[in-house]
Amino acid sequence: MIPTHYFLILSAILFTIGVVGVLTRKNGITIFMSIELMVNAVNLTFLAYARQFHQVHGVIFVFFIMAIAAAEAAVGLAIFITLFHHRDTIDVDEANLMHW
Amino acid sequence: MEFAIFFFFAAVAVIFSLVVVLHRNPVVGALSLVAAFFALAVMYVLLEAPFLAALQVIVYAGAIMVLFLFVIMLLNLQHMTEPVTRPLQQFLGYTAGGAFGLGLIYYLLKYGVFEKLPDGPFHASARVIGKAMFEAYVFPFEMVSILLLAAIVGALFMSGRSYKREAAR
Amino acid sequence: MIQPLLEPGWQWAILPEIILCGGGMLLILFDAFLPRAKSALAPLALLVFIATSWAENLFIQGGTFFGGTYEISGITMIFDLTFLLAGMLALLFARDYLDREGIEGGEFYALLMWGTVGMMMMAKGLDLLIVVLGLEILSICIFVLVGYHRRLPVSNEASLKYFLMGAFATGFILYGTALFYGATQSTNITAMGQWFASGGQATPLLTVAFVLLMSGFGFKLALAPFHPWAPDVYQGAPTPVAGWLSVAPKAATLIALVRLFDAMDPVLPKVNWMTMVAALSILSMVIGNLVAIVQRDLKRMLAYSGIAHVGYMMIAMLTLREDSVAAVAVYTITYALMNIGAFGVVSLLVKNQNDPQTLDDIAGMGFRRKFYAFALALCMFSLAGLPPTAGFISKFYIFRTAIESGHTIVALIGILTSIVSVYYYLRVVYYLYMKEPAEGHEVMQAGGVFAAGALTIAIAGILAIGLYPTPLFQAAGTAARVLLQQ
Amino acid sequence: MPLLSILIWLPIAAAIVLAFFPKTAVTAIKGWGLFSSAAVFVISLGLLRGWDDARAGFQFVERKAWIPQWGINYALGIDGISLWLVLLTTFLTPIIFLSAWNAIHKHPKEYVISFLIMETAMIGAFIATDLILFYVFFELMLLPMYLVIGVWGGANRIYAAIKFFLFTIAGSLLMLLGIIYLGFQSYHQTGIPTFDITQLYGTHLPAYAQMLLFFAFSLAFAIKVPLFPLHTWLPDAHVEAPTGGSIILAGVMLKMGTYGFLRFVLPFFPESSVKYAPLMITLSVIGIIYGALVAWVQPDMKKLVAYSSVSHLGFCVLGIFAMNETAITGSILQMVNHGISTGALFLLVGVVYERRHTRLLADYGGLGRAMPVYATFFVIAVLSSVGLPGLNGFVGEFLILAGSFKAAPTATVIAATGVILAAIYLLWLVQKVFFGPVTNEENRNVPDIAWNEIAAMVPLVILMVWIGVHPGTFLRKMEPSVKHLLTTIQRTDGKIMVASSAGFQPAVSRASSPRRQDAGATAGKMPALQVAHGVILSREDGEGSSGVPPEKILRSAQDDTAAEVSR
Amino acid sequence: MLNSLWLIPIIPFAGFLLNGLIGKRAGKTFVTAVAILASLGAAVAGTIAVVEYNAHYHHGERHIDFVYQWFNVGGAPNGAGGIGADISFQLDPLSIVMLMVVTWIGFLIHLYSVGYMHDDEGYWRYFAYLNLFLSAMLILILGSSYLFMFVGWEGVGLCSYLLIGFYYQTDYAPPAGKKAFVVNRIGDFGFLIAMFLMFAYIGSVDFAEVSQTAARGGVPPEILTAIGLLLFLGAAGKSAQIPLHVWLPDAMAGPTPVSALIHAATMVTAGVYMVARSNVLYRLSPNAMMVVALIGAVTALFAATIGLRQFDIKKVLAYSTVSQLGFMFIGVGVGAFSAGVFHLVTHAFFKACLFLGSGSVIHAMSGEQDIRRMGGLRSKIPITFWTFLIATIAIAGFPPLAGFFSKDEILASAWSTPYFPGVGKFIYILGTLAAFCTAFYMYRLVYMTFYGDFRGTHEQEHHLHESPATMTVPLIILAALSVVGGLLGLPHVIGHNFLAEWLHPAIPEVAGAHREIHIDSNVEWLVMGISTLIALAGWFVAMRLYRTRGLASDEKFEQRSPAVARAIENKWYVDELYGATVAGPLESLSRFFWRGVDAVIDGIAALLGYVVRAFGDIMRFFQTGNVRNYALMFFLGVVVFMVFFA
Repeated sequence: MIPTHYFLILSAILFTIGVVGVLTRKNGITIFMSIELMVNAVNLTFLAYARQFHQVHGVIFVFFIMAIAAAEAAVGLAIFITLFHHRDTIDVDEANLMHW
Repeated sequence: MEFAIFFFFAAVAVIFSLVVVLHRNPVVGALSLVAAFFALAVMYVLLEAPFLAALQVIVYAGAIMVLFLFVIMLLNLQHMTEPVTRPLQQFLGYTAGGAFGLGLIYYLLKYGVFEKLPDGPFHASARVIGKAMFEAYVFPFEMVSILLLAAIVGALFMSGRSYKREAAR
Repeated sequence: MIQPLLEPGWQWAILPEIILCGGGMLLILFDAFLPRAKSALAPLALLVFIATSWAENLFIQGGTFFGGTYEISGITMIFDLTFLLAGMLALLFARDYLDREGIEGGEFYALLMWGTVGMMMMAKGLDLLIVVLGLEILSICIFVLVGYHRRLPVSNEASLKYFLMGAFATGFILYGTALFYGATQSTNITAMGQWFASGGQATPLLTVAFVLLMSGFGFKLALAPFHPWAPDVYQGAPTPVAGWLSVAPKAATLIALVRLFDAMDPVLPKVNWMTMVAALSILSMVIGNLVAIVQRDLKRMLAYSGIAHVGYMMIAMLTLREDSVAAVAVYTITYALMNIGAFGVVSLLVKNQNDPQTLDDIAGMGFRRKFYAFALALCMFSLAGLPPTAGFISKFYIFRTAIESGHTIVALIGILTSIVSVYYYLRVVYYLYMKEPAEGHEVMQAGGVFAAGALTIAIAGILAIGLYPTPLFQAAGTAARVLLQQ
Repeated sequence: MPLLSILIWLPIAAAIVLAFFPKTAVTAIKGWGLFSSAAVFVISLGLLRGWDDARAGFQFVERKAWIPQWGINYALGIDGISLWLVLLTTFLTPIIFLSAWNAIHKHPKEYVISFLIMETAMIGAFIATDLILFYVFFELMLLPMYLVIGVWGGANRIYAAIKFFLFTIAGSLLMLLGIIYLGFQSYHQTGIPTFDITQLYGTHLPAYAQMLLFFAFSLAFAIKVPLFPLHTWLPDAHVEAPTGGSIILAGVMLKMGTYGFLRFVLPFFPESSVKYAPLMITLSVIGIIYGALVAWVQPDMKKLVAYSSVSHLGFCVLGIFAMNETAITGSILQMVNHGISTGALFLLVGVVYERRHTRLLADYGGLGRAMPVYATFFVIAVLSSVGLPGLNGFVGEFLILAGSFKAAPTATVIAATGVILAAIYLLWLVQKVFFGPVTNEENRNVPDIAWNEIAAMVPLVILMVWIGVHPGTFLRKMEPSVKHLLTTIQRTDGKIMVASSAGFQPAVSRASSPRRQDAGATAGKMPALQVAHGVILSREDGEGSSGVPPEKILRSAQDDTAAEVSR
Repeated sequence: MLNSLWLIPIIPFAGFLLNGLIGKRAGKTFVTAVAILASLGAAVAGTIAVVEYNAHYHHGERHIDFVYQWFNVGGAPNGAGGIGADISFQLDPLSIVMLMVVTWIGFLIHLYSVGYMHDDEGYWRYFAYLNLFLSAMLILILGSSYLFMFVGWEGVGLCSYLLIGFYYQTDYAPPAGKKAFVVNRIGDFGFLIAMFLMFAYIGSVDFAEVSQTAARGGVPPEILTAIGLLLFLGAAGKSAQIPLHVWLPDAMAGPTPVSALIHAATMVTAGVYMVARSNVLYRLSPNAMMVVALIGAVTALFAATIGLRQFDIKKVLAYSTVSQLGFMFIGVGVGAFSAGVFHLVTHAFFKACLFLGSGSVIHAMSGEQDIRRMGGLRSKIPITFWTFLIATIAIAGFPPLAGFFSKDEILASAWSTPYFPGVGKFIYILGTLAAFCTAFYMYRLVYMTFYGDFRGTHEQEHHLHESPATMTVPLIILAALSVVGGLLGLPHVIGHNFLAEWLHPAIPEVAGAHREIHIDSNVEWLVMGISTLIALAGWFVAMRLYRTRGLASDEKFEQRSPAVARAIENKWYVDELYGATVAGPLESLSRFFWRGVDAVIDGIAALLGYVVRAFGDIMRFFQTGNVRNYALMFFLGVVVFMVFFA
């Protein structure tokens, strides 16, 4: 049986990768995918703890997180589409009308 | 055996997520993300949550990622490649990310280790989950519907048909 | 066999949420089937809100529901009313705004209501699950509302920025929650509190979790350094939305934080978490006020001032006492009145939002649009914390609690920064009354009855709280006592 | 009948009523302003009727719970210290409306409203006996003044208005922190939350905290006064403000500072006050000389008068920190005097500004021929400001100087040179404006002072003469309160006696201990008393100073000299 | 009358109010009537009071008429030791003397002014001021305490300011008035401090209480000296003694009667009056006295030298006034208070006469004041000439005219003062020299003005005429007085010194101090002889130089030693000295304060503002508008906090 912290560390790694993705990419959709990655990492953590504690709670939490992710995805992608309508790109660096 | 599976799929997950972050083409990114999600699903199985594993495959790898791909295709971004810009941003992103990850791992190893594993198997089966969902978690469960409704309405509105007409005005 | 875990009276407990959800759906349908009768939407929505507030008052005795995951008490009621107040004001201003921009639609009001529901969940949830869920509902609604003015690139850009940052922050909140879960074996705040109380140790890992959590909530609160989205989003969002956005989510997050801090109370002496909160508040006060000085765009200025104000509120959170909770409650209500009022006046500026709405647009309005100018001036004085406005009372309350719990230095910084703030608030007044407008540059129009009504509410509230805050204090005080006792 | 409440709320009510006037009905608006403020004045005279000369404490007390949670009350009261300031306020406001009858063409309605609100705020600040209530009024008066300067002011009005506001708010916000801390302290000692002034008196504070609070409060009031290094906002504000604004600003608003020192700083922080009295006295003396000198070289009439205010209020602060009955009484009287004479001066400068639209001395000269009546009024005002015996200025200055001479001889002597300088710059003003041949043709036929301006001036002149000839009317009502104030300071510590009789060895040494006790009631005046009786004493019981152990005399003498040196 | 002494100053004050308020419209006759009646009323009332006083009191006691308490603060319940004073008038020998002089001479000069000012547009203003002056002066001499006296003291200062600047449209009069007021203020400063000292150490400023306490030895001597010196500073300001003498010559810018009344007869002697009034204090501190005497002597000589070479007829008289005041101070300074007062009286007679005479001359010369343009007026305006001559003889100190006796008594007392014998002799010498100069320049004036042939223009010559009766009558009266005035105080070797006897009670017995100067007869004779010779010498020299040669000798002197000549003409450059050492630096200092210090303070405030703004701009720079940067900031925040807190 695999010790819990293996999973924790794995999820930490994945989370970090997601964060780096968010910080380093310009393509909005890629950024969003990285965020999804982060969320999944969190899921992994939850599940690991859930098994550790023998609690169904964590599992439920993951379930809800999935729902949240789905919702975010829906809206987010819609936003990207609108963005694309406006300026034919989803490069977030282009979105700089407002600053200072 | 278990360990082998774990490490293999852990490697898969990490590698593919790295591809997501590093590869310049969004389509590739999306697909490799799907792969990563599969790997995660395996992890879930290892964590004795088969139902969630299934969900992971269906919802994430299935629905959400398909949505992503769909959008990418719709806006036909598949050929879009992004040149590396903003070196400072990049540099800080990597270094800070690295520091964060290392710190996190360090703390997890130092304080996050559980000496004893839980005795006996733990089955977060569909039944268990479903029961909990409709007993203890009925309220959030209902609220999720509002969440999703809002999301749908929002998505419809944002990318809605009437957009062009409005724009015309 | 499945028995839903439902305490008796639950339907009363969540009556407001139910009403709002239903109301939202109805409005959408209404708009879908009677697209001609758009003008009826706002009144209907107002009706829904009023009904909700009435429902709030229906349910007197508090208690916890759904297996101790949902608490109804005085404080939640106060905050609910704050949300509703914010919603109503935003709605009233939005009516004229949307009408003018020709983008009125049922979705808007529906999302406003559902967002309110989300906030209510954040306020009442005793389980981080509920809180996060509410927060997500809220976020989703905000994403859309911010981008509601689809024609405008700025609006869309704002929603993009808010979305990306929001999703990012959500990741952190979730991770923080997960780590807390790992430590306390529960995400139920009461359970966590018990765990802490029963000598649960705060490992550095838990500190990390706290940092992550705070960063996420800090994002919602627009606390420096998690603030940078705020100015852009406020500038781009439809102005009434910006006003609402600058107030309601902050309030919801604050009350959630209050619960968390309350749960952590036993461990706080042993850890330096509050130092971090203090740092956040100081940073926010300094950055917010200093940068606000150099802004010419009204909404950006208000955004920065908002950052500063959250800083003030955080002062009260440093030590959780009845007073401080009550202070936060009072401050949020006041802040809702004055900030939405200010944004509301700005929303009356007839101008393409793609270009900033600068001070010059309100130049010389003082003697043209007397009422609006007066309202704006009053809001400014209140924001600056000058008597006899509500702003003074609430600021006084904050600093009083700060001093009584010995955070003199932070209070001093707060005072000094608010001296700075006086400058830019007064500059608005100066443009209103002492500057002659550029020729033919008449952007402030006579708004409709809705905006006027909203402003009247705001003015009345500001003055009422400023002149006779006692009842509010009583309510807040008792509520806070109840909250902190259990 | 809650007289004080009426006084506070009547102007506001009038303002609210006025808000519904049509903006075109200018005469009606002005008339209403004049009428209502005059009514307030008449009502305020009721204070004198119901006044009890013997009472030292607050009279006409009113108290209603405002924010009981924090022990904040709507508590009003008036005593000898505030009485005349309140009357001064109610007296000056109608005069302003009268003098501005034809001066204000832009937004007369808002003008009148702001002045009415200001009147409320000022009266309130003077009669509030609750610290928070005081603070509320104290701040409230800034807003209308800010608008008055900024909207109806001169060319550089924005700068002036913002400067005025920021300077003041900077001080008062820090004071707010101090107020909160003070209330917190007393809460911890007594267990009852209160901001009631009388109950906060004698709150024991740790020395360090007291020092900080002293400076927090002093800063706020010193800016308001304004004391020397913080005075730079005043000239700008005065120059830019419309006539009425200047009158109120100089006449009443500056008094908030001195009043604050008297009402709060001294009794709240007696030890610190004693400790830092040398500092404050030094600053005020610098202010006296500095203001006078700078006034002398001003090319602008209003700036000249403004700087003269710096000088005159320096006298007030000097008297306050001399901390003996004479000096304090003097400085209260001097506050009123300054309000009257400087108010009159600003009014008159405004008059001529209306006619010629310049305030530069260089543009005038020989005006006396064209405007004899005006010149007469002006000269009278100048003389009262110079401190000519028989007019009001003299009594105040004399009391201040004579009183503080006991506390700080050196400083007083230096300050007294201000009397000379005052003559120099004010007569310079008169000479430049009225005398000499008519250099500028425009001055040859300027219309003389108008009926409304005369109507505004006459009461002022009457008061000048009255105070000058029979100051007793005014002093009598102050005396008990001042004595009481001094006992409040006294109660905390005997040091004060020594300090206030600093540099005054022979008198102290002649004091016999029993007298020290009974005269201890009023600190500073003791030495004189003892001198007066010292000789008789020495005849009665041989050596009068038998009661005093020599080393005590020595010590007092020593730290007197110390005080001298430090000064 | 005794119990309503306040009427005496009130009457002229009423006149002032009447004339001031309605005089302009009411017309000249009304104004004249009011003014004359007011002054006459004061005089009559005063006289009645004096008569009653004589009826009631026989040993020169002090009569007090208490009106009301002006103010009294900080005293014990019974008001003892409080700071303040009563409005109360007193009558005693000293004030009676002053009263008579002031009221009657005042009346005469009012009378004179009627003629002199007749065709001046400011007629009503003039008389209003004059009445005001009268009442202020009366308060000054009737006040029963230093503080109340100070009221009159400043009041007369004000009037002198107003009257000097009477011709306010000229460019020279207003500055002169300002100068007078300011210099007086400097004196008043001393007066004030003196009063503070009295309050501090004596607890009262009532004349009697002060004297008694001092006499009782209740005041430390050094304090007494301080008080004495400070009071004298006040006196010097009022009476134009060095170094505060500079204002009096300029004061001649006012109308001539004013010069006569205020700047010769009454106001300027207030200082002497005050010193005499404070005789107890002074006698208790000889050092103070010595200073007074020395300054007096130096002033006497100094002013006299300047008088030697002035061409403005009034300037000459002005300097002679300064010089004579110096004599008075010698008198009171050496302890011969009665002598000082005596000279005060006589001087009032002849100097008023001289000024009025000069006024008449100027009147005749239609405004000309420069004696270089006069000459040979003797025949044209005989009355003026004769009265002027008499007064000149009186001031020059020819026996047996008034000036001779008073001056002689002063000099004799100076010679034989017991307080500081050595210095006394020196003072005597100075005084004698001054006396010589006096004789010289007075005769010079007479010769230049009335002898020789006319040097003025033709129309002036054509206009020459004797003044109207309202002007000549006062001249005659005053001339007569200056002839017989001496009888008031004959030296004891000759006769009876009424004045000294009369004033005796006002100079009470004080332990360790002399009550009066005892002059033994040889000294008396000797001094008298010497002064007579001196006077003759002065006359002789002047006659030789000016009788026939007139202007020529002045020019000769100028050629012989131009430097000295110019120095004297420019009053030894005292004004320039003050300008360079006091006024100039002070003004530049003020400018520095204004331009420099204020700017620095404002600069600091502004600097704060800029710093804040700068910070704002810097932080604002981080708001790049790029969402990735925001995410980075967010994340960096997280990391930093982790590093710090975890």
